[in-house]
Amino acid sequence: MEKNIALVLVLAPFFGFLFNVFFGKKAGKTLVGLVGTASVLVSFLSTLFFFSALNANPSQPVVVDLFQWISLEKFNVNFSFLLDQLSVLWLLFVTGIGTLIHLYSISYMHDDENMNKFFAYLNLFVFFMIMLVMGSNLVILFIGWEGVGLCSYLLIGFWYKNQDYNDAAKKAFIMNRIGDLGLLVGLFIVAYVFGSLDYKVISEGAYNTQLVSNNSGLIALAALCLFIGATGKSAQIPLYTWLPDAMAGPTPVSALIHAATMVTAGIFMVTRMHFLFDLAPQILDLIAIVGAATAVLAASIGLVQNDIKKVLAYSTVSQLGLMFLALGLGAYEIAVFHVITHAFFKACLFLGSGSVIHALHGEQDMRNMGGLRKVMPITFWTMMISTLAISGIFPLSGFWSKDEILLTAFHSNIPLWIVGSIASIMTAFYMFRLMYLTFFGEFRGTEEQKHHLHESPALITFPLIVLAILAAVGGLISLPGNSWLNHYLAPLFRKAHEAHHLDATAYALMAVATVGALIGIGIAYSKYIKKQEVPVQDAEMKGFASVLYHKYYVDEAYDVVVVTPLKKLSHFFRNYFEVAFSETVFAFGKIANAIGTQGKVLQNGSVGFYLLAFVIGMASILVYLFLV
Amino acid sequence: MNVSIILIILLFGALATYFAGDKLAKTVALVISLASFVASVAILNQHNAGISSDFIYKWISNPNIYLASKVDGLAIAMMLLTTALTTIIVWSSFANQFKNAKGFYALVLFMSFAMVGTFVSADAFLYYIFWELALIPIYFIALVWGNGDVEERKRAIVKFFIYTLAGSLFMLTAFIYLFSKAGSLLIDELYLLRLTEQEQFWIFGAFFLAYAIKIPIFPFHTWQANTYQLSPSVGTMLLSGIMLKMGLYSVIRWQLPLAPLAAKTYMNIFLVLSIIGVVYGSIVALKQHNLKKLLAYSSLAHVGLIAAGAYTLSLDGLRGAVLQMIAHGFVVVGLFFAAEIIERRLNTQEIAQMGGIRILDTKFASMFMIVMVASVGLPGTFNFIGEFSLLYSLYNVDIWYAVIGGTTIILGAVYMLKMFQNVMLGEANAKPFAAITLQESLVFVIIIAVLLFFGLYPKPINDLITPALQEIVAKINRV
Amino acid sequence: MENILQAIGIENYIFLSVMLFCIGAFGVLYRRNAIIMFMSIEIMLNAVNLLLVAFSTLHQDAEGQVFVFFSMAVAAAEVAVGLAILVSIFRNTGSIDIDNLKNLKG
Amino acid sequence: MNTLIAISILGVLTLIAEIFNGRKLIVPVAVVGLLGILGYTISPYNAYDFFFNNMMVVDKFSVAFSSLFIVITILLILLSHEFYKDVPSTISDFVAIKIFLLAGAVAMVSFGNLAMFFLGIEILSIALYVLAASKRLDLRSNEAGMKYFLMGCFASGIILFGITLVYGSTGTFDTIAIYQISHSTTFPLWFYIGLVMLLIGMLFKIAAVPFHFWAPDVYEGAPGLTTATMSTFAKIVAMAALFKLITILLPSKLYELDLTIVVVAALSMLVGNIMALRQNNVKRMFAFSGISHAGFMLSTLLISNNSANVLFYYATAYAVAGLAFFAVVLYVTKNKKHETIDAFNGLGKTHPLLALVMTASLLSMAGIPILSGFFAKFFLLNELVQANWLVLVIIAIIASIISVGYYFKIILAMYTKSSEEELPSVPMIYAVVAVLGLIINIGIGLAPSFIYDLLG
Repeated sequence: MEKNIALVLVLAPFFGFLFNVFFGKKAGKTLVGLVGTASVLVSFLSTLFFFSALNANPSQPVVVDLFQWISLEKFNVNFSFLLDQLSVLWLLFVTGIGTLIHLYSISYMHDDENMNKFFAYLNLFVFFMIMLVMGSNLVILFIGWEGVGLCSYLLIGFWYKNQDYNDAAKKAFIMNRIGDLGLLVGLFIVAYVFGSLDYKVISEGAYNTQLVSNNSGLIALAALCLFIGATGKSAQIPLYTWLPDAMAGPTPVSALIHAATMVTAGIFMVTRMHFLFDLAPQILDLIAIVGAATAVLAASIGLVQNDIKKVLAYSTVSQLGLMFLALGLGAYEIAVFHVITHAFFKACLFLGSGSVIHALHGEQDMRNMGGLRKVMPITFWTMMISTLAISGIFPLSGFWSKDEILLTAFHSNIPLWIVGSIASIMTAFYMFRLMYLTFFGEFRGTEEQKHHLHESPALITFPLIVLAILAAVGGLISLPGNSWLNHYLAPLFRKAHEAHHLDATAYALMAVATVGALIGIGIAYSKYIKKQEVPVQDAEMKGFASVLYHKYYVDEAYDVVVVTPLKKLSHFFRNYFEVAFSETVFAFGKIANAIGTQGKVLQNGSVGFYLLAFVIGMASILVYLFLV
Repeated sequence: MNVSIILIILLFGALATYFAGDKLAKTVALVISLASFVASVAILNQHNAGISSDFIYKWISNPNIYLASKVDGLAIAMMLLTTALTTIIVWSSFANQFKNAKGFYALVLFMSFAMVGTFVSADAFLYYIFWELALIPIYFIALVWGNGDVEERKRAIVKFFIYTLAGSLFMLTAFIYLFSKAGSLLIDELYLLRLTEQEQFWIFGAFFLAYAIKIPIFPFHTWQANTYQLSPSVGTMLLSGIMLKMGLYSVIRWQLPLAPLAAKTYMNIFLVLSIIGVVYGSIVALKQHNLKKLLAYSSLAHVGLIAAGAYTLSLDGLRGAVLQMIAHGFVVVGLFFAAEIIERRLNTQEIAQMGGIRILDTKFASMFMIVMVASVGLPGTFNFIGEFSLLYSLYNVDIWYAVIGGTTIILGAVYMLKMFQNVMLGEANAKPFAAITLQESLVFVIIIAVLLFFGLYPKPINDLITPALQEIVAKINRV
Repeated sequence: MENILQAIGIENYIFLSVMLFCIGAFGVLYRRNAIIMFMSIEIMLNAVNLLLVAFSTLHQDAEGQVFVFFSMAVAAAEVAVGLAILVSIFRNTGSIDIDNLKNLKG
Repeated sequence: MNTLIAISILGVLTLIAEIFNGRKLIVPVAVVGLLGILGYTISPYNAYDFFFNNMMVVDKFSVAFSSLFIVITILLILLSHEFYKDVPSTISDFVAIKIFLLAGAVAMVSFGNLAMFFLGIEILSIALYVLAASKRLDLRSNEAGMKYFLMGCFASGIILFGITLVYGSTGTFDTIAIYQISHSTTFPLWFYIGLVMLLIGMLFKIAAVPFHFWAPDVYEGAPGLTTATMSTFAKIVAMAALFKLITILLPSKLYELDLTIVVVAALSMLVGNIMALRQNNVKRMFAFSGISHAGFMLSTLLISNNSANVLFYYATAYAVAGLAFFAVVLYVTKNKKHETIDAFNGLGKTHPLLALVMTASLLSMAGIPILSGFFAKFFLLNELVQANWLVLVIIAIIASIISVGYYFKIILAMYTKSSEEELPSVPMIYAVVAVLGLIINIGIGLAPSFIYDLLG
């Protein structure tokens, strides 16, 4: 029974994918959208079944063992699934938000000729994401991990006629693969140390002190490698640059893949392997530092971006950084908490921005927007709620989760807290900058666009409303002092993580955070509402703003440091090494030929010379044999 | 029934194809290759039922030489690969109009015959004969039916032939030496030899020359790219899909067990060379303008990894190598077939002249895409299983081997995606691109089905090859 | 006969023959006139014949002398063929200088 | 013994046939006669007989090689029929000369006395001088004949001198007696000097380096069929005779002598193959190829087991491939002044069968398996390794690799170029000889024991 439902859970989106690939063109757009959405909904309902089962019996996670997959000398990798608290939680919001976004896409992609492909890819993505989450070992996770990367590639380059989009897709795939190599090496080390890749076996091994102390160096290395994998997928320094570019894809994709689900895979994996990371405190420190640095770096870039989706993208990177900060501090459940709230409000924001873009027929530059508040009230209000949530305004969800992270940081490391707080203030600023530029003031686009402005249809606004509600109340699942989430996740962790008590420090910090957010909002208000500023054109950008606008020139630096040398090397190999090797082989032939040519001189046709050679040959043989 | 039936089918099939005339040749060739595949499956069943398919006849009494075959799981796997791919390759060429088709298809079947023979031979002499025989047909296929400038082609193909022959002759010398020690060339008797380390070193080296050129391992690969480019696609597929595997198979079957001491002592040299090949091939592939050449260099990278796995001397490495050999066989045939399909329509191999094909034929684009992601080892495809085992075995030798060898994951994605982008994506090509035919898509469907099925369920192959490989590992570790 | 051979010594016969043989050989090497080359070859063969006879006497064995007849007959046949070829060449080129025959080379 | 007599009678009969205007019958009669003689020769296979005071010795070696020579001669005579079509008046001469050649050859492998050996070699040589110069209006043919004659006489002188020295030291021409004497008593240094001079004379006949200079020029200048005769027939006859001489006369293995042979063999292999690379004339190329094969065959002198078998197999494989090769060459270059490789252009398309035969012959000579040439090389190298001459094996391998380079020049011409001119239709007889060569070539490759075990 459980096995069958689990299979339904996994395979429903896959069948959706197959249907849309093979019959999508004939079936018509409505049916395509319906099947695509329904298949994810089925998964969501199946997840709910497991969720309730798990709530009834928290200590009994469901394991579904299918068949032996890869066999190696020391261990086998089975194709099997694990449905415990963590995976079910993840599945809930992956399939839940997935359903909403599918619904949204029905309307959003309706005019695209390849709508069936879009839904196929989206279904496939959900399928791989479920694999990633549900796998009972690291290799199944890796299937999902690479699979979602592939879908991400396909969806970013969905409009494949545009080579810039294709470049972005390629960049995403390749940067992910750099991380994947790290993950793979991490897998090998784990397999080597623990003799298995199954979570259960590894976790048991991780509590075996003998094993651990013998291999502490390797374990730290494994943790590092796994983290490298996570930096790729979850867009952390140094592999974050693909995510902003990935906004080339259709907006629902950005919402689903590049905000709510796929990019959180890194956090999922680290949480999954927390027992391993717990054994490597130095790596945890590194994670915290990288997370904090990413948070502030991305936030600072976000300050000056003019593309509405780019702002959100950098915001996502920044928020992911905060999650890693939490992970690095060992507060896994807090990171998970932030993942969930972030999924709600960021998905809402992206979908909202999609709604705006939809209304403006593809316009993404905020300098050409403005004043949309009146025309698109639902979009405006849902986005406003989410913006308040992300800025950490009481009592919306973001307030609780972000506050938890900062609180933890404050308790363990003040500089990290400061960095995190700065990132939060910046977040508040650029989010409100976004809101002001988009929805307030006068419309700055063309007359043509203005004429067509409209609120989006119900299929688009409905998911927005749902997500906005979730963004508002999502914090309830883990209120300080009485955290349902901590309680729910407790079976995962051997050492209990108690929620912070609400003491004076906590209240003080909450206050500080709120004030910080308000300061950010205030600056944005004064700049864009009071002074009615509009960001200057790209070329007029000066000073540090220009550096920020150009993302600290990181892409250019990567180009100079990695891409160009690689190209040059390839050129060099092709033009010199290949030729050299080839000529070396030919040289043997050429030498033989050259000797042959020279030899022809000896063969001069003169009998006298021939006889002379005869006599000399004979004489030398006789001399050698009888006189030497 | 013993395995000679397959050889007989293919050999007489080649003759029958020749006498069938130009019109019927391809049909006859397809029937024959299909028959050989069915026979291979029958042999497989027999093997699974525990019945031996070996044969042994005295051939030459002085010196002591047998017609002998040893059909273990490994040989059966390679035999199945050969016959299956031959069928696919013949089927894939149905749309081509070859001059003198009877000669062409006869040579294809003859080559298949020789390759099957190489895989099943248990007498070194017989093995060597088949090994060399396989070279003749491909030489003519490439030379007579090849494309590109004739002078350039001659240069490349003759180089290929002489170069590979040169390597093989050193292998022959090694066999002759072994014969002088053992008094027989039966593989089982050669396994019994106790050679000194010095002797093993030279024998290993002689084998290495032959195999490194055939596989090819860096820096012995210089014949590869040009030969692939200038051969007709059928020839390229035969070369890259099956013939390369002859070299890799021979490493596992002959080189390692016959000179285990040398293999262990000098393992690192060969690992390093193989891994350099992985990185080097990938980097060179980045800047190729010719589609088939690019695929050739990607092949260099892939087989480098396979060779590296074999040289780890571990069960994981060998198993990964065999799995990847099979997977790579299918993938590379698929890739070259995609190149062939494009060439049929656009008459070019230059990537710069392609582009925008996906808009014109999405079906083809999807299938090409699946084969491409399989070639970069996406999990869920057969290639991932092989790559995973290979890299894991490399890790067990040294983490740096795994890391550097693993760059193939990254670099492979780089050049493959770049290629795909330039070939398939972008604005529509100005030239017309006729939609892929049913016959063409069937080839892809079969290849993709194999790749996905065994990607998810490699157990049948695993169970088939593991006992044989365990035996070989035991031979390697006998000292 | 015996006494003479003993008196002179077989070594001297051998030296004489070898010298004659070498003279003949040098003649072939240095002269470019085909007729003279033929004659030089004849000197070589006759040097051998001389030696054969000497050995025949040394061993008290008639075989060697019989062999000389063979060798003379063969030499005659050879020269006959050689001269025929030479005549043919002379007809074609009007010369019997062997150095003119350098068309075939390389 | 009777073989030799029968052959001589047949030769005389052919000449007489001319008188009775039986030209048309000459070739069939000669072939049938030779077939009869072949059967007669083979029948007492295990015989070991002496005739005329040991002048002739019939043993397995002589029977096997004589049979091989007869077969080759039959094929050559078959080719003559077509080759001399333009000059029908001379056909009896040419057939008769070939039969006399055969008589000399048989004498050379079944001699029991050095006199017989000398006569045999002279019969062979003189007949070849005549054949080489037989196109008397063609200066190239004259030149070839003259060069061959001059150098051949010089070599004959050396051989004669060698025989004399052997006689001088042992007092007999009888090989058995010499063998006994050389094992029982000590004797002067002359014996060895004589033996070495004999060896050198024979090295000239098989065209081993550095006594090879005549071969390319003579092969190129001589008429096509004569070249075929010299390169296939004469070379293996001389090699067989040399082999027999060394094995029955040399009292014990001498390291220095072996080393000399190794050097000569290695040089022949290398020089022959390297020089052949840059040749544009097929006959000339084949001459150099023959030089390298002489090197290979010479190496049989170094091995102790199965050496006669190896030589016989090698000689058979080489001769068969060579004859098939020449059958095609004669056809292709029929109306051409020079036998350049261009003549083969497009043969693969116009005459696939002949091209196949040609390819098989070339691949066989290059040593590609399943063809007999591969087995020949394998057997040889195998025994060389057993005899611890690994160095020579390596050189042989390198030489083989080089050889592929020029053999492929012809294959490339046949399959990648297109012919400019129409070739006349293929004469039946050429095709028959070519196909026969191909069948034997593959046949003895598939069943090498048939030939290889003949000499026990």
